[in-house]
Amino acid sequence: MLHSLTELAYLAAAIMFVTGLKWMSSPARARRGNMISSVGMLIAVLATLISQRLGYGNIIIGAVIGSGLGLWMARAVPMTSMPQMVGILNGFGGGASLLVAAAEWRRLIDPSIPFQTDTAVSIWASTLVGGVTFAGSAVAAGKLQEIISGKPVLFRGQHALNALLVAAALTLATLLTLRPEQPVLYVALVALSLVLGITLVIPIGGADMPVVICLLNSYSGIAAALTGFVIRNDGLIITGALVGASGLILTKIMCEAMNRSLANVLFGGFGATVQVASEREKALQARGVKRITVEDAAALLAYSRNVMVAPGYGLAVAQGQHQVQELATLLEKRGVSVKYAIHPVAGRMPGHMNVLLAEANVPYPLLLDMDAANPEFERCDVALVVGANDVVNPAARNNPSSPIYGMPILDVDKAKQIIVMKRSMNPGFAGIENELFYHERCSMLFGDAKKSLTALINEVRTLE
Amino acid sequence: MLHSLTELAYLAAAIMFVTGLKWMSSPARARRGNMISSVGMLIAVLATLISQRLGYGNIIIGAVIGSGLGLWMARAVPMTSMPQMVGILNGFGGGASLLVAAAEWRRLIDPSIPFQTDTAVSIWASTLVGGVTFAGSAVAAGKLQEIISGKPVLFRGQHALNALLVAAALTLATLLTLRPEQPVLYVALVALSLVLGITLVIPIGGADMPVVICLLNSYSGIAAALTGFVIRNDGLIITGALVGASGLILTKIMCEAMNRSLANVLFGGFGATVQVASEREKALQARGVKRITVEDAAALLAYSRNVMVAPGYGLAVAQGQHQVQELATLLEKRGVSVKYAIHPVAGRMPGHMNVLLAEANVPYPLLLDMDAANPEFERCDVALVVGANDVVNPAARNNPSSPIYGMPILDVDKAKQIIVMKRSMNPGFAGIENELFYHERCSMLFGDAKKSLTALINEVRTLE
Amino acid sequence: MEGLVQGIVVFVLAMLLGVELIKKVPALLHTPLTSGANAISGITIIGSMVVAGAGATQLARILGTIAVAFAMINIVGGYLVTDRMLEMFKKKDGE
Amino acid sequence: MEGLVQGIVVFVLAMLLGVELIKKVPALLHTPLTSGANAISGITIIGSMVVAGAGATQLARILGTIAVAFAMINIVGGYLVTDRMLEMFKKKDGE
Ligand SMILES: NC(=O)c1ccc[n+]([C@@H]2O[C@H](COP(=O)([O-])OP(=O)(O)OC[C@H]3O[C@@H](n4cnc5c(N)ncnc54)[C@H](OP(=O)(O)O)[C@@H]3O)[C@@H](O)[C@H]2O)c1
Ligand SMILES: NC(=O)c1ccc[n+]([C@@H]2O[C@H](COP(=O)([O-])OP(=O)(O)OC[C@H]3O[C@@H](n4cnc5c(N)ncnc54)[C@H](OP(=O)(O)O)[C@@H]3O)[C@@H](O)[C@H]2O)c1
Repeated sequence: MLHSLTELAYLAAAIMFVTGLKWMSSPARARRGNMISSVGMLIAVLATLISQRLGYGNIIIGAVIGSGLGLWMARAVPMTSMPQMVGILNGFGGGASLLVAAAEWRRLIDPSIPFQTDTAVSIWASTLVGGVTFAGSAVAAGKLQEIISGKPVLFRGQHALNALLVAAALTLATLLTLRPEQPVLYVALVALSLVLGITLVIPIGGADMPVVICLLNSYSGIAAALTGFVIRNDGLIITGALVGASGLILTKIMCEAMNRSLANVLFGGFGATVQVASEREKALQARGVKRITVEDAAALLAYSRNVMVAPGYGLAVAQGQHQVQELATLLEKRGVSVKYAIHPVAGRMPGHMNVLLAEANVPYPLLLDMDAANPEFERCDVALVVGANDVVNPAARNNPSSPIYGMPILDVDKAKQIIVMKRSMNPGFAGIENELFYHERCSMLFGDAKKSLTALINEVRTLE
Repeated sequence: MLHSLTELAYLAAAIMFVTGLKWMSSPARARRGNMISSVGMLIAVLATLISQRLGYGNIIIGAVIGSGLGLWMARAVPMTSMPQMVGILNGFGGGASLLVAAAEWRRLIDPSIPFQTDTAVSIWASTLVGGVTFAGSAVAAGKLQEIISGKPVLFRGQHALNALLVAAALTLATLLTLRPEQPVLYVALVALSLVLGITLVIPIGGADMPVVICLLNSYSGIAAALTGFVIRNDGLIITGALVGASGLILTKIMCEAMNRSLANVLFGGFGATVQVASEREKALQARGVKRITVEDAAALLAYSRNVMVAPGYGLAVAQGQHQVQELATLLEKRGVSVKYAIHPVAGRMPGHMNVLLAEANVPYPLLLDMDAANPEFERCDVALVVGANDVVNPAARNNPSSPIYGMPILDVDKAKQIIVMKRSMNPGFAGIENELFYHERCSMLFGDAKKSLTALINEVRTLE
Repeated sequence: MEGLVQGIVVFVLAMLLGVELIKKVPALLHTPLTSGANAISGITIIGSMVVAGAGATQLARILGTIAVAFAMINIVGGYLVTDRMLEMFKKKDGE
Repeated sequence: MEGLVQGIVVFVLAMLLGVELIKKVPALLHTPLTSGANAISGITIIGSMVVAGAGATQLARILGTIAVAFAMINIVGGYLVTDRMLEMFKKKDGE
C-alpha cells in the first residue's frame, strides 16, 4: 500500500515535470510551469523521505550545503554567463550519479546480498555516464568561461586514443561484472570515466560546447531511466526519458541550425584552424573593407525607418545588451521601428540572445526567430550586426567549399545598408573569412560592441 | 518469453497508432499515417493469433464476413453521408465490446474458474458502454440519415426517466457482482444498456449527433483501456487512452465552436423548438428580405475580384459540392479569386465541409479555417453563403438572449455583398431567426443549392 | 495493486500523448481524424478473436464470431473510409 | 522479463511525449528549456538520499551526503536560474 502510494507520488511528480515542459511552450505560462516542475521535485523528495527509513542527519547536511551553493550560484551568475552556468549545474548532476553509483557498488559487493547482474550493469552505466558528464561538463564550462582555450585541442592519434579509452572502460565494466569484489577495478573505472570526459570534450571547439552539454544532459536522463528500470521505478523512467528527449531534440535543433552532423560536431575538430584565404578572398582582403564613423552610423540609423538588429556572441562578450536596448528606445522615440533577428545558434547556447535581450527589457514580441526575420530584411533600411559573424556569413549560401555551407543564416545582406560592429577583422568561431564585410552596402564599425553602442547612443542624442 | 514478445508486438502496434495520429497533423502525410496505423492493427491481430491457441474456423468466418461488409460499406458510402457512416461504424465497435463482454460473463460464472471482482467490474462496464454505444450510435446514424426525426424528441419527465434507468443499471451491475450466476440479471443489464442508448440519444437534436458519436467513441476507448487494466495488457491501455483522448478533444473542440457546454448538448434539448419571433424579429419579417435573380447574382460574382464561399449543412443535403467547384473554376478563369471559409461545426461533423470540397477537387490551401477566413471578409466583394445558417448568424455576436450567443461565427456580414442560397426562410438547426438575411447588403437566392448553383454556372458561362 | 499503479502510469502517459497529438490535427482533417480514431477503437478485435477461437461454450464462440465480424466492419470500414477521404485532399488542382 | 517490457512501454511513451512537448517550445525559450530540463535531471537526488540516509557503510553514507549536496546544487541552481530567466521575458516594455 505504502509502496503504491509512493509510486503514485512519483507519477504525480513526473506529470508535474511534463506540465513544466508543456508550459515552456508559451512565455506567458513558462514561469508558472517551472514552479510546478519544482513542486514536482519536492513531492518526489518528500515521497522518498516518507516511504523509506532514512537517517535524516546526512541528508539535511547535504541538502543545506547544496541548496545554499545552488542559491548563491543562481543569484550571482550574470546572464552573459548562462552557458557556463548550465554546464556547471550539469556537471554536478553527473557527479551525483557517479557518487551514488560508487556507494551502490559498495553495497553490490556485500556478500550478504545476492548479486544481480542487471543492478551491476546499471551501476557501471551510471558510473561511466556520471563520470564523463562530471569531467566533460567541467571542461565545457571551462572552455565557455575561457579558463581553458576555446580552440579545439587536437593532436595526432586522438581518435585512436579515445577509442582505446572507451574500449578499456567497457572491458573494465565487463571484468567488474565478473569480479565485482575488486575495489581497484572499480576505482580504475571511475578514473577512466573522468579521463574520458576530458579527452572526449577537449578536442571540441568552445562554441560547440552547448551541443556537448545538451548531449551529456540527455545521457544523464537516459542513465536515470536505466536506474529506473533496475529498481522498477516508473517515475524515474519517465523523468529520465523526458530529460533524454529534451537533450536529444535540442542537439538536433542545433545541428540542423548549423547544417552539421553530430559526428562532425563531436569528432570534426571544427573551428580548429583559421582557414587559409582563397584567391577570391585574398582579392577581397586586398580591396579592404569600408569603415563608418560613429557620427555617420548614428545619422544613418536615426534617419531610417526600419532597423533590424542581428546580435551574436560578441554581444555577450561585450555585455552590451542594455546598450542595444537603450539605442533601440532612442531610435523608437524618433519613429524608427527596431526589431531583432535571432539566429537559433547565435551566441553560445540555443536561445542565448533572447535571454540577454530579455534581461535588457526588450519585449519578446520584437525578438524574431530566423524564419520570421529573414523575409523582413528586404524591407529593412539598416541591418545592425552586433558581434555576430558566422550566423550572418553568406558563404553558407554561396560557397559550396565553405565548412559552413548549407547552414541557414540571417539574410542581413538583403538590407539596404549593413553596419557590422566588431573589434577586428578576426574570424568568428568557424575560423573563416566573411564576405559580408566586403559587401558594397556593408560598412564596419570597429571596437568593443558596448563602447561602440554607447558612442552611438550619445551621438543619436545630439541629433536634434 | 512468448508472452513478452506478444507484449512487445502490442507495444509496436500502439506506437504505429500513435504515428498514425501524429501524421494526421499534415494533409501530405496523413494518408501514409493511416496506412501505418492499419498495419499496426494487423500486427496486433497477428500477435494475438500466434501467441494464443485459438480455433481459427470461427475467427476466419467472422473476419471474412466483417471485412466484406466493411469493404462494401466503405466503397458505397457517398461523401455526403460520412457522418452517418462514422456513426454506424462506431456502433459496430460498441456491439463487438458488448458481445465479448457477454461471452466473458459466461466464463466468469464458470464454477471451475476462481471469481475475480475486477474482472466482473470490467465486464459490466464493457457491457454498459458497449450496449449504450451500439444502440446510441444506431439512433445517431438514423437521425443523421433522417430515418429518425432529427428534431430532439422531448417529453415530460425525460431526465427523471433517464436518471432512473442509469440507477437501475448500476444496481443491476452491483447485484451481478454479488450473484453473477443469475443469467436473467445479465440479460436485463444488456437490455437496459440498449434502452439507455436509445433514451439518452433520442432527446438530442440531429445536428448534435457528432458530439454524441465522438463521446461514445471516447467511452469505448476508455472501456478498452479498462479491459487492458484487467488483463494487464499495456497495448490495450495505450490504444484505449488514445481513442479516449481523441474523442474528448474533438468533443471539446465542437463545444467550444458552439459556445455550448457538454451538458447543454446532451441534456438541453437544443433545437427542439422554433423560437417565437421577438418584436424586433417580427418587424424584420414584416419588412421582408431582398431577393436576387440568378442573372444578377451571376453578374455580381463574375465582375467581382474576391469571392468567399461559406458552405453549410445545406450543401451536403443538396450534394452540390461539385457545382460549387465548377462555379469557382469558371470565376477563377475570369480572374476572380475564390476561397472557402470553413466553420468548425458547419455541417454535421467536424471538418464535414472540408471533406466534401476536397472530394470536388478543391485544393485544400483554399479551405480557410474560421480564424484565417474572418479577417478576409472585409476585403471580400461577395460572400456566397451556400446552405449555411447558424454558423453565419450575427445574433451570436449581437443578441445576448439568443441561444447561440457567444458562438464564434463566420463574419460574412463584413463582406461588401452577401448572397444566401437556401430553399426557404426556414431556420437552421438552432431553430432561430437569422438577421443576416435582412441585412441591407444581403440578398437571397431561394432554391435547392445544387439547382441554384447549376443555374449560376450556366448564367456565368453566357457572360461574354 | 502494484499492477494497477503501473496501468495508471501507462494510461496517463498515453492520454497526455494523445491529447498533444490530437490537438495538432488541423480542423481541415477533423473528419478523417474521427473515422481514423474510430478504426483504432476496433482493437476490441483482440478480445473478440480470443472468445471466438477459445470460448468456453458453443454460445460464447458464436457470440465471439459475431463480435469478430462487428469489429472487422469497424476496422476495415474505418480505415478504408479514412483512406478514401485522405486521398481526396490535394494541394493543387489535379495533382 | 515481464517487468522489463513494462519498463520499455513506459520509457517509449514518455520519450514520445517528451519529443512532442519539447518540439513545441519556441526558440525564444531554448535557454530556459535547457536549464529547466537540467534541473529535472536532478531527480538523481532520490538515489542520493537513499544512500546518504541508509548507506551500508560509513564511506557509502559520506559519498551519499556529497551526492545529495551535488544533486541539490543541480536542482536549486537549475530551477532558480530558470526562474530568473523566465521572469525577464515580458510582452511589453516595463510590464
Ligand atoms: N548558440 C549555440 O547553441 C551554438 C551551438 C553550437 C555552435 N555554435 C556556433 O557558435 C557560432 C555563433 O555564431 P555568432 O555569429 O554568434 O558568433 P561568432 O561567429 O563566434 O562571432 C562572434 C563575433 O563577435 C565578435 N566579438 C567578440 N567579442 C566582441 C566584443 N567585445 N565586441 C564586439 N564584437 C565582439 C568577434 O569578432 P572580433 O574578435 O573581431 O571582435 C566574432 O567575430 C556559430 O559558429 C555557431 O555554429 C553555437
Ligand atoms: N458540424 C458539427 O460537427 C456539428 C456538431 C454539433 C452541432 N452542429 C450544429 O449544426 C449546425 C451547423 O450549421 P450550418 O450553418 O452548417 O447548418 P444549419 O444551421 O443547420 O443550416 C442549414 C441550412 O441549409 C439549408 N438547406 C438545407 N437543405 C438545403 C438544400 N438542399 N439547398 C439549399 N439549402 C439547404 C437550410 O435552409 P432551408 O431549409 O431554407 O433550405 C438550413 O437553413 C449548427 O447549429 C451547429 O451548432 C454541428
